[in-house]
Amino acid sequence: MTGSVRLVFLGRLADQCGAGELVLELSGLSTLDDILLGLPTPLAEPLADPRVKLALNGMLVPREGLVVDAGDELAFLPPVSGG
Amino acid sequence: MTGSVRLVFLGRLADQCGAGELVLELSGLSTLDDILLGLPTPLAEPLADPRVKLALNGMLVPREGLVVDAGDELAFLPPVSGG
Amino acid sequence: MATTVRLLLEPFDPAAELSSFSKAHPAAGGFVSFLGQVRASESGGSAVEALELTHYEPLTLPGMQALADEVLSRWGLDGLLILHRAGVMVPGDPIVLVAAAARHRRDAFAAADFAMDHLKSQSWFWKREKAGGAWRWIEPREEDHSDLARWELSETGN
Amino acid sequence: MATTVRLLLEPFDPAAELSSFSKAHPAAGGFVSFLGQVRASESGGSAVEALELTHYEPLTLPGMQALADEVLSRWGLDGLLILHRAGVMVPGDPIVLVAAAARHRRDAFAAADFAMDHLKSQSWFWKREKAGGAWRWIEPREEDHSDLARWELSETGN
Repeated sequence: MTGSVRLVFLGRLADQCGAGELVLELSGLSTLDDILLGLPTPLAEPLADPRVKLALNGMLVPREGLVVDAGDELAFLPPVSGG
Repeated sequence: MTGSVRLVFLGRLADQCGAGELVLELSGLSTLDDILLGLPTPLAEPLADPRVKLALNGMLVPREGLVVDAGDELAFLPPVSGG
Repeated sequence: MATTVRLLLEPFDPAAELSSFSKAHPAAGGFVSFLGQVRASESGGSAVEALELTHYEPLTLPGMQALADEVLSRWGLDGLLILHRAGVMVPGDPIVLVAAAARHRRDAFAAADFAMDHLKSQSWFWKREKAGGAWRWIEPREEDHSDLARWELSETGN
Repeated sequence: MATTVRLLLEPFDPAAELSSFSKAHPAAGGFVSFLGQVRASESGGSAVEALELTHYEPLTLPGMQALADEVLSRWGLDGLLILHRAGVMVPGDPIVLVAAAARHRRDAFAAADFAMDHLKSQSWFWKREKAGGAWRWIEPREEDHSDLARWELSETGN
């Protein structure tokens, strides 16, 4: 089963990644590491920061044990800006 | 030296005294007790309550040692209403 | 620092006052306001027909101005607005509006809170309420003293 | 209890919102509001040209609604209003408006204060500021954590 996942970058990550969104082809169920490995290092590095929270299809999810499937939307949420 | 003093009653004192103001004739410099003695008891009684503050010519003054002269305005200020 | 303190004998429009206050302070990021209006019913539940606030001219406004000075001395504000009605009001009428403008949100909250606690319990206003056709004077509440005590504790702590 | 929570992509008029909010709650005696607007200059002093807030659709508004529920569960309110802008704004534009209506003044102050602390530090908004022609992302501040910690202490105390 192949397909694509939509990666969404919020806040400064959108700048660092050069775009607010990116569509990535998957060759099956993928972990976070699989996805980061499929990205250029300068893009993958800020996403690996544990302060960056993840939302899968609009729900916050822990990094550990994350499995992404074709058609999913995975958002990368850096710390919010505060007051 | 004779003359009059204007007594001002605030809040519920205006009701208890039947009027918001009263002009009292003085036969010279008067103390608070002199003034209260010159009033009917049902009127003097609530004014004697130590929680009632006094203002002489618009300035708060202590009850003790108060001397009122002709032309003065003496206001009786019961506790304010609060929130 | 712009301070506005007014004792009003006629109705006022809190929305218009707040709007011009915020426009007057473009450098302030945060505005905290308190609006008190005549409630439609008293604590007991019966309908309120009217509320009357009496004041004593030589003390009331000077007291409000002294309170404003105290607030300014305690918090870093860009602006402070204190408006208070006197006279006869009906349910829905605004009674008091306090607004504080500050760079820091926390200052604006504390300033407005402090101003209200002191306006309510230490300003020279006497209040009576008309319900069921009868006027009733409103007494001081125990809560007012505990509200004030909060600030006395914090004074010791400063 | 009426709650209004809105995420707005266009400018709004805080005065008009507050006016209809207070009219909608005749039983409430007190209204506390916080208005945050785009400042004319940043902390460094240079003129701000624009502010942009981005949000993440699936999380931002649901998060604001969950915050409103939390506020309502903690204080006795007659009404709660939470409005937040997203998009590009210029100095003077309103960013956020929180208003709480209550019978008791203290509840209204605490509710608005709590809502602001949590909106500012826990809501899903990312902010960047344009000054001198360049955009700069705004980072979380230490102060936000201390603001939140106040409420965690009070939770233990409850």
